[in-house]
Amino acid sequence: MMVAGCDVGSLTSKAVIMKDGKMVESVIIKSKARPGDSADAAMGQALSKTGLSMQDIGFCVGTGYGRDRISFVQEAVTEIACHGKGAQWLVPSARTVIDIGGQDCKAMRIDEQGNMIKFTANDKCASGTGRFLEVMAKVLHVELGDLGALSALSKNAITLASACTVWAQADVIQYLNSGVPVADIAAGINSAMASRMSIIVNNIGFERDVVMTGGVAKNAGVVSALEKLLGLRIKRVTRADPQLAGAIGAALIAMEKAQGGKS
Amino acid sequence: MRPELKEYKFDSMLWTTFAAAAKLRNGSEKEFRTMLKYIPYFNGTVTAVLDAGEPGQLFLECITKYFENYITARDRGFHNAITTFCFSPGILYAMDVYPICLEVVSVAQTFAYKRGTAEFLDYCNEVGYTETSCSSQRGTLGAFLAGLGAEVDMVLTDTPGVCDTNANAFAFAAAYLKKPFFSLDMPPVLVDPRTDKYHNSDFKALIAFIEKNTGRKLDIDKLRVVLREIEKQEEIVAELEDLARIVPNPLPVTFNMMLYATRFLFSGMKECTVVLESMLKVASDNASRGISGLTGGVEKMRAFFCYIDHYTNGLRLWDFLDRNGICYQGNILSRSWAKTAPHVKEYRTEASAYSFDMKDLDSMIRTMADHNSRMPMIKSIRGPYDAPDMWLQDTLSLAKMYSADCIIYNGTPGCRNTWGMVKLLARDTEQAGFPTFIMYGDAFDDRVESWEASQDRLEEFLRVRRLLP
Amino acid sequence: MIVAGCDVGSLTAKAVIIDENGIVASAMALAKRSPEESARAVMDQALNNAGVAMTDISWCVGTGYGRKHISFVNSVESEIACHGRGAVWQAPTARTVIDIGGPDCKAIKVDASGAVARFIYNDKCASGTGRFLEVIAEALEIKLDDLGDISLKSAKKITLSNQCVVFAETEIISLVNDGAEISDIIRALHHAVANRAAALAKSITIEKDIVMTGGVARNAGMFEALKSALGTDLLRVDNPQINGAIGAALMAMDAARGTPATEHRKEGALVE
Amino acid sequence: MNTVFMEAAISLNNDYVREWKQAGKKVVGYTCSYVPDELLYAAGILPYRIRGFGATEATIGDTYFGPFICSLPKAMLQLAGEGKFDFLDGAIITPGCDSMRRLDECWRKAGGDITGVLPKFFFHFGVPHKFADYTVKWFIDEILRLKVAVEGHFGVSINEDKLRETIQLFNKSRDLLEQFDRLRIADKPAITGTEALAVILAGTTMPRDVYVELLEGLIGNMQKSKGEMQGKVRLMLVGSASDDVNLIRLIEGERAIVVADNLCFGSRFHVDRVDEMDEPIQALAMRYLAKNECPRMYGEYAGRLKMLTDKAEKAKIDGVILQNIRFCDLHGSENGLFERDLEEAGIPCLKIEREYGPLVETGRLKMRVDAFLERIGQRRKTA
Ligand SMILES: Nc1ncnc2c1ncn2[C@@H]1O[C@H](COP(=O)(O)OP(=O)(O)O)[C@@H](O)[C@H]1O
Ligand SMILES: Nc1ncnc2c1ncn2[C@@H]1O[C@H](COP(=O)(O)OP(=O)(O)O)[C@@H](O)[C@H]1O
Ligand code: SF4
Ligand code: SF4
Ligand code: SF4
Repeated sequence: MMVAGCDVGSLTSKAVIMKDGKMVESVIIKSKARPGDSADAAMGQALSKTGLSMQDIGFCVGTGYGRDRISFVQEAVTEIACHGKGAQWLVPSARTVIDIGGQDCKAMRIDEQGNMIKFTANDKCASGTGRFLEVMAKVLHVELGDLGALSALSKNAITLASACTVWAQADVIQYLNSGVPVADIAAGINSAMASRMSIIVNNIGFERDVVMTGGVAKNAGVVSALEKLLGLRIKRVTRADPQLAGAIGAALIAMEKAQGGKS
Repeated sequence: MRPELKEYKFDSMLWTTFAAAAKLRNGSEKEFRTMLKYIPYFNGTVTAVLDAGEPGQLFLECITKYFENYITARDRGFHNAITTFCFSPGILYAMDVYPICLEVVSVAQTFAYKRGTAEFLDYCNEVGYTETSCSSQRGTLGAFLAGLGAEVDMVLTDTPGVCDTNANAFAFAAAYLKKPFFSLDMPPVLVDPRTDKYHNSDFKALIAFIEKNTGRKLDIDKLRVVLREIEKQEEIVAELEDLARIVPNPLPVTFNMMLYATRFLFSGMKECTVVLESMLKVASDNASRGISGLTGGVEKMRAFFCYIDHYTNGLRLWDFLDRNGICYQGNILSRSWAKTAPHVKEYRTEASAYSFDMKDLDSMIRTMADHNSRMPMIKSIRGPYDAPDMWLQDTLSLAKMYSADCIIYNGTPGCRNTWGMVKLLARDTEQAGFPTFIMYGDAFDDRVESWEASQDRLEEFLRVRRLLP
Repeated sequence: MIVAGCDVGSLTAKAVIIDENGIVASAMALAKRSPEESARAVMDQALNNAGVAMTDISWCVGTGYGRKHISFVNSVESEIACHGRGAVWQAPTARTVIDIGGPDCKAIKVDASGAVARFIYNDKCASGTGRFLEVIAEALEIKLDDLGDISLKSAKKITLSNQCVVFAETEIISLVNDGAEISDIIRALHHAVANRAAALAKSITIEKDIVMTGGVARNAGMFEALKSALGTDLLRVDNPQINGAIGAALMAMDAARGTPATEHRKEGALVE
Repeated sequence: MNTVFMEAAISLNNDYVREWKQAGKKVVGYTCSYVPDELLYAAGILPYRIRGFGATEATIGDTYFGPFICSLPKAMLQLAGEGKFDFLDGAIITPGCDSMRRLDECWRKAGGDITGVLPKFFFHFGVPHKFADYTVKWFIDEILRLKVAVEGHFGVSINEDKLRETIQLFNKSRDLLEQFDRLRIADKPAITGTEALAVILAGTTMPRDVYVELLEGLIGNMQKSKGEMQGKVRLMLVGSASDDVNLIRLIEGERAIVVADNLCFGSRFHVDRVDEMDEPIQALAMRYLAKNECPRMYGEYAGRLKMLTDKAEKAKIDGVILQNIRFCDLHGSENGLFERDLEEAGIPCLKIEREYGPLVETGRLKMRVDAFLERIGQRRKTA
């Protein structure tokens, strides 16, 4: 049977269609002002790509920031639970999951079924969120996707001296003005990000294997900086785009629900 | 925290670092300059301190001794205690308990290492201690929570009633490390017989606590010796403070830090008296020859810091002041409230000061209780800032007495206390005619505001308020 | 004699050319990648508008974020000094200047000559700055120029709980979803920023008259919001956003004339 | 539930306060649960626990307080500055916590700038941070200092009999609230945590004898009702001061119920009776200083942990929510210790840091709570 998961994030919205535990189709779009619209758009695209219609979907679970505003889902689950499930599907050996989305940064421990055992989330201030990286990328006039690769070229990373996204932006501008190589700034940004994350990861006391999901997982700079801080290797996600983890998890939960595993 | 950091005891490391630094001057100038190349980060501080001449050298030796003392205390059958900077260590030295002063060790770290205390600060948060707490304790606390410091016997503080986040750091440490905890509590009004009684009984309880946890009785003669030493030291401090009033101020900028570090860490130690004597020698010599302590030799203006310094990035603040001919007239920490202190005499505030009476045990306990309750911060921020003998009065009288041209606040965002009232203080000091500047940086954590940013703002203030020259 | 002031901010760069009789020409452009670029571009525009060449400018003062990186200026001054000076020139009765720019917000007390008596910056949090408005405008896909007019249409009072720029964005989006009126939201946004600015100004005890400068002053909604937050009257100036550049130009005039103010500045120059 | 409680809980100047004032009687506010309010009541003055509820802006708060300060006292100052506390004839500030104690200076300065917002009677009441014979002695003197000040300013006399009477009355309310707590933790509670907080909150601002009557009524009804709420996740709320019922409403949602708390606006309001045999002032000093429920009493963590674990067991708690207002380091850090030790004892914990103020944007908070409930759901399934 076909099931679907729809993850409406603050920045991006994702839809995933699965069949017998395999991914049939997936879509990532930029979130629109209204979560409802984002969800419709993402799911609509996924369906049209597969030439299916909503009727073909046996069960659909919504998650993410806008989970309560999706018209077509049967049930809404938090992104924390979904990322756990998703991560476990992406990397079966995963026991600790770090998900950095646009608006916050979460770390959770999961069991072998991907059930969340313990989690912690940080959102005191927007530093240490994916949003932070977007703002910085814009200031540096580089593609978000290049931030990671760029920082690999750094010889002498700067230390970013401001917790605040907006102020850090000012710092970065100053560095640019005084001719500091962009790579060094990028590296500084990524490690600032990583150090904020390492706090919450250590806070829940991680178990191996550790995986990263969410869009920021695509930023190799952050990942390697975090590896240094944690002193371990973070399992790379290859089975699918880590940004989809939430949606995948939602779809997997949809599957459980559909098979009557009511809980 | 990076795993590498977990591989060594951070304080033994500091000990060796300072031990080496203290020896730097033993060789020839050439050797010295070459050695500096090998400590690319620390060298700024080292030269700054050693350029103060003999006092600097002795100071470094004293710090080295200090680390040795508490790190080796247990092997020598003695004890140690985590404690705070405004806790006068006399009683501890008298009872062979060696103080581990979190804040000052944090400063030592920011001096010695490029990373400063950053990862220890963060480690505290990893184990659940709030990241909004004062960074002065966190920077070293983290290392002890992580088990990277010497084994600790007990935890002592005297900040309840003065500063929550400070007292809380020690309460947290005790609960986390499961160590015996004792705190001296400070009632809100300073000059009041009720308060005196309270301090007295509190101090007796402290002694009982130490006796219980060390299994040693307080040795009265030994105590007397230590207090005599402290009395002598306070007299020298008073003379130095008096000299600082002369225009131009004959004290080199680093003396300020050495002044309070000695009082916070070594007060009562013989070595400390030697440092102070040598400082006095240099200062009076400069004074007699009318020389300014500034490297430039020209005193353009005087700044009084109404709270604490900015320690990160190897003395950059002091270097900045020095380079611009700004004489650093000290801060609330570097002032002593002994009856002999010049400002106490000047303003006849003996009631809020302390004196030494070594007649018998009771008088000695009274002496210590007074002394402790009149340590910097403990004295001036326990009550409302505008109450008698509190922050505003102290700031204004000191700024006036040292004819400061402006007042500068620097603290840490963790400081609930001063941030709760600094805007009001600034309002009043401005009204009293002192241009007042509030820095947003963190004295112990340059990730809050880079020194460059702080400097830009400070520069702007001095320029726009037409303070230079 | 003609002189110039060039204010390179984080969002915009402005240039003003004046002579003894006042403003000859001015220009404004979005900041480019480097302050030097921004400065040159905007300066060339201004020169163009004035129909003069750089060689005709007898003195040029640079100010703003990028001031230390402009090659063609003869001297630099801090934004604070320039905004104070400019404000008093534009509104002679002004004694308190509230300047809300891109990354920061300042309250400045000035004397009749435009010299700064006291000032304060916003603290280490970007709430209460122009950037706040930019971020939200972007999120709502509204042009900065339109914010003001939209908010003035608001009929219902709502308040924002988040001080954080970035989270306020989320909060606002959720408000949109709950069907709140855009105009009401933007008004709430303006009040959030204005309240921070007002609190900042009040903490140094404001004196009348109060004038609002900086790009944010172009936003009529913000102007009203700040007025109500201060609970007093607020002066308007014709050119709030180029106010800093005007001040810089006035100082350039002093410099060119060699009047004391600049003498002082030379001595006071700090070791960089 | 009788709606008067909720009305009192969500309004500053509630009907009872207004009636009291109309009768020409005085009202004195205090900021911390360490103030022996019996003293005021015995003087015929209504003790009023000052709150920050309903502040929507911080213009005044931010003018005087610095940026890195707990938003609760800021909210209190805001309300005071807006004249919302104009019914107060006096205010007592304690060094409860640093942010709170700076309300002293900030309120006085605001009073200088905005006419009529500073109560005529303004008193800084010291409270030791530890419990020992000499601290109790000092505290007794402090209470006497307050007594003299109140008598002097309001021209009243607080005699021993009146004090004993008041103590008995207040103890009565404590007993009733204890009884109320026991009903609260029933397997099928009759009321939600939101209502429960409202009931207790009401007591912090109401004339006590009226309150006692209302309580008796309420408890009677609760005993009759069999209680319909079951199958909900049972939570305990711990941490920073919270006088906002909406926070609990948000936490409870559809699936959870807060059956216990350790808040100073909550059940800490009524723990421990005052010894009626003892000399009244002495007895008050003992009751208020001996209670170590607040982290402001340093070095008493072990005791507080024990109290929480006991409560958790009695109330059959599924999970504990440890919350602190940003910059409240006392509760914030202790929550860190609680999390470590409670999780070890097998009690799931959710640690959240929040701003005090109107709960407008709640998405992120809600997400955490929901995830926490899912986590607890998981445990139940697997168990
Ligand atoms: N190609 C990419 N490379 C690096 N980082 C990316 C990339 N795409 C997105 N990101 C990061 O991921 C974040 C969004 O992650 P996401 O999980 O979609 O957030 P949300 O689920 O809250 O919308 C962005 O803020 C950005 O920092
Ligand atoms: N056309 C406009 N209408 C309304 N507000 C504007 C407009 N242009 C800029 N702003 C506001 O002014 C701010 C920039 O002001 P400005 O003084 O130019 O800052 P800076 O000097 O730092 O570049 C922007 O953040 C925006 O909020
Ligand atoms: S700086 Fe402030 S917070 Fe830190 S110890 Fe001193 S008073 Fe406490
Ligand atoms: S400091 Fe910056 S990121 Fe943090 S809350 Fe303030 S605006 Fe947001
Ligand atoms: S939390 Fe503690 S200190 Fe703060 S108000 Fe409540 S009881 Fe007082």
